[in-house]
Parts: sequence; C-alpha cells; structure tokens
Amino acid sequence: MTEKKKHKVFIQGAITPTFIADSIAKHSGKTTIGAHDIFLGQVRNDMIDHKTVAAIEYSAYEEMAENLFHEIREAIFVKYDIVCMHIYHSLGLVKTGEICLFVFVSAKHRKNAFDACHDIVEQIKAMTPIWGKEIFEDETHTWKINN
Amino acid sequence: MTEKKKHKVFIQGAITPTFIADSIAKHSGKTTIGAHDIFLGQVRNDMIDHKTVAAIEYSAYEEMAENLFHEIREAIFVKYDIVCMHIYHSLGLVKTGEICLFVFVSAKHRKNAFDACHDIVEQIKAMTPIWGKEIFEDETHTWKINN
Amino acid sequence: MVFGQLSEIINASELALLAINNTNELNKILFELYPILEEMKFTIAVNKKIIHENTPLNHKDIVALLPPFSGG
Amino acid sequence: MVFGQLSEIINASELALLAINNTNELNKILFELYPILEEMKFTIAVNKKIIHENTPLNHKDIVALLPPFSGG
Repeated sequence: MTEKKKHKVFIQGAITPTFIADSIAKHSGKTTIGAHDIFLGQVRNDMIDHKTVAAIEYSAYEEMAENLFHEIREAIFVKYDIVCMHIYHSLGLVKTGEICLFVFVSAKHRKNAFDACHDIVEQIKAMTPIWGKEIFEDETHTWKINN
Repeated sequence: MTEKKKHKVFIQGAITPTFIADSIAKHSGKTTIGAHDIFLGQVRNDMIDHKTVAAIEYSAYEEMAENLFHEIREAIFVKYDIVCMHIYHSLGLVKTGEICLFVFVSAKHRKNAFDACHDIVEQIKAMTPIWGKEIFEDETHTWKINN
Repeated sequence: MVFGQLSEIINASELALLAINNTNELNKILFELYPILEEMKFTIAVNKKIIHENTPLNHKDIVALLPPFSGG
Repeated sequence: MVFGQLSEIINASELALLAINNTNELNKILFELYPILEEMKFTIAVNKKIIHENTPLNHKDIVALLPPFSGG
C-alpha cells in the first residue's frame, strides 16, 4: 500500500502534545493496525562552552526537503509492511523541552512499526536539508551538529 | 539513575489519546531529554475462523505482573542510558481501534530510547502474566496467542 | 489461583487442594481431575515466581496456573 | 541559494553570479570571494539534487550551498 500524494511535513513552531493526541485518535478507525511506534525529538538544554541552549531555530531548504520526505516515504512503503506513516518537523523557534520532530508509523505487527520508524528518523537526520541554530540564553548562537 | 518506587501500570479500559498527550506534556520540564520513543498497542479486528474480533478483554495476575514490571524497569535502567520510562497496560474491555498498551521511553539520545522501548515491549509480551480474551462480534470468544 | 483459558476449564479462579507436597504431585492431581490439562500448555508460579522444576509446597504457598501470556 | 551558517558568512541567502559553466568553477569563485569557505564542509545541490562530481550549469539552474544538516 502506498500513498502517492505529498504530505505536509513542516509545522511553524513547536509540535504540541494535543496535535500528537489528535494524530493518534485519527487512527482508531484503521482497525488493521496492531502497533504504532512514535518518535519525538525534544529540544535539549545542552551546555556548549559554558552557555545553555534556550531554543533552536529551524530553517530548511523547503522544496528540496519536501521532495526528500516524499522519496523517504515511498521507499519505506516498499521496504516495510506498514499501514501508514507521518512525519512532522518544526520550522522557526522551538524552546527547550518542546517537541521539534514527530515520526509516527503504524503497522499490523510491531516489528515493522519499530524498524520503519527507526529507519525514517535516521534518514531524516542524515539526508534532509534542515538546519538548527542553537540559541543560547544570552541570545548568542551556534549551529547544531547532528551525530 | 533509577527510580525505586513502584509505578501504577494497569488502567481500567482503553488508554486514551488524551492520557498519552498528558504524559508527553509532563516531560517538557525534563530538559535533558532529546528523544522519546513511544510504543502503542492497538486492538486489531483480526478475522479468526470467519469471525471478526470486536474487542479484547484483558485480565492479569496483577500482583505478579506488578513485580515483573518493577524488575523489567530496574533492569532497563541498568542496561540503557535513559532518563525515564513508563508502562501502561489495559485491564478489562478494549474495543478494536482502541489502545491497550503504552510504553514511553525518554533519553538524551535517540538510540537508547529506541533500543530500550523495543526491549521493554518484547519483555512485556513474553514475561508478564496478562491474558487477552478475544471477543467476536457474535459474543463468542477465543484466547489470544502472542507471536 | 487459575487464570485465562484455564479458569474456564477448571471453572473457577481458585481451587482448594489439601496436603500436596510438591508441584509434581499437584500436576498429577490436576491431570486426574481435568484430563484435558495434559494437552494444554501452562506454567506454574509459586509465590509469584515461575518455577522450572519440581518445587516443595507448604501450606501457605500461593500456587498459580498460568496459560501462555498474551498481553500487549 | 545559501542556507544555515553559510548564509551568515556570505551574509545573504541568495547570490547572483554570472556565466559560470560548472560547479568546479563555482567552487573556485566562491573560495576567491570567501576564503573561509575552504575550511567549511558543505555540499552543492543543483535543481534540488545533491551533486557528487563536477556538474555543468545552465542559466536557469538553481544552485544551493548546503552546510551539514542538523534537523530532528
């Protein structure tokens, strides 16, 4: 099963728990689903050179990122037996403790949900043109580096 | 970091999206967290011998299960570098499309969150004395078998 | 204590059996009372711990018959 | 188009450079204009595809300089 249309991924600001709850609730009608795996990225108050991160400001090469999200999606449906998947990523300012990434994979059985979700998160981190500017409490900044 | 006190795991009936949202929101103050992995088990409308599952009624050997949840928890904190973890499992009737299991693991980095969450789910399925009675639409039933 | 599908066969969630010395003896008596149990998979827990070999039983021990788990 | 920390160095999110034939030539001009770029990691995308070797450029191609990604 593949879904061909492009889905909206970028959300302005933080992803709220209510938004996540609504996404979960929408799946109660899909009764072939037995397992969901949800990954959430949360902004940490990392200490860098004695300064504490207060927020991350995300920017992206949006058109290119959207193409890549679409390619990731198509490949995941080929590789894993899943029912549906959703990716949401913040743009703009997300404060420490707030959520900036929400990956949601649903499958009949848990193994496909786990494996596909993990795979998607790694691909997002490695392949998509998104940048996080870490804003310190004193309003200076540095550029985030993914590991 | 270990948390010694026993946590309440069993919930009467389905686990609601609102309950999940509240659990997520409670973690916004824990700013060392960078990654959450959430597993949700949802009741499927499986077809068994031409009859469709309408609900699962869960029962458990509660005192023994609670001891085991506590042991699983202690071992997970030793094995993985995580900040916190929560397990919730339904008792009683959960209809198809509703959620019966909620495992929530938070860590500084994603790998520990993913690995610990997956490990916990497998241990719950294999080790804890919980039984699901699959109720068909015609009110007959069979006993669920985990794979 | 008896759980899951076993409680349907035994038709009770608790069973009073007197003067049983160990879990092998318990199995023997259960199989006599409920021959169908011989065809079923179950494990025995004594005081909330699953036992893997013959285990002595005392008057106050809590014994549970556990069919295959199906949580989650 | 220029993104992330590179847009701070170049001090713009778009850059107009005329008559460049290929991406090797582009790199050479960029390093002359902004010597610090030689010390920075970045990849080049032409028409939203990352290129891995020298690529011819036409007038209408959209070229983007991408510093290391840090989404998620």
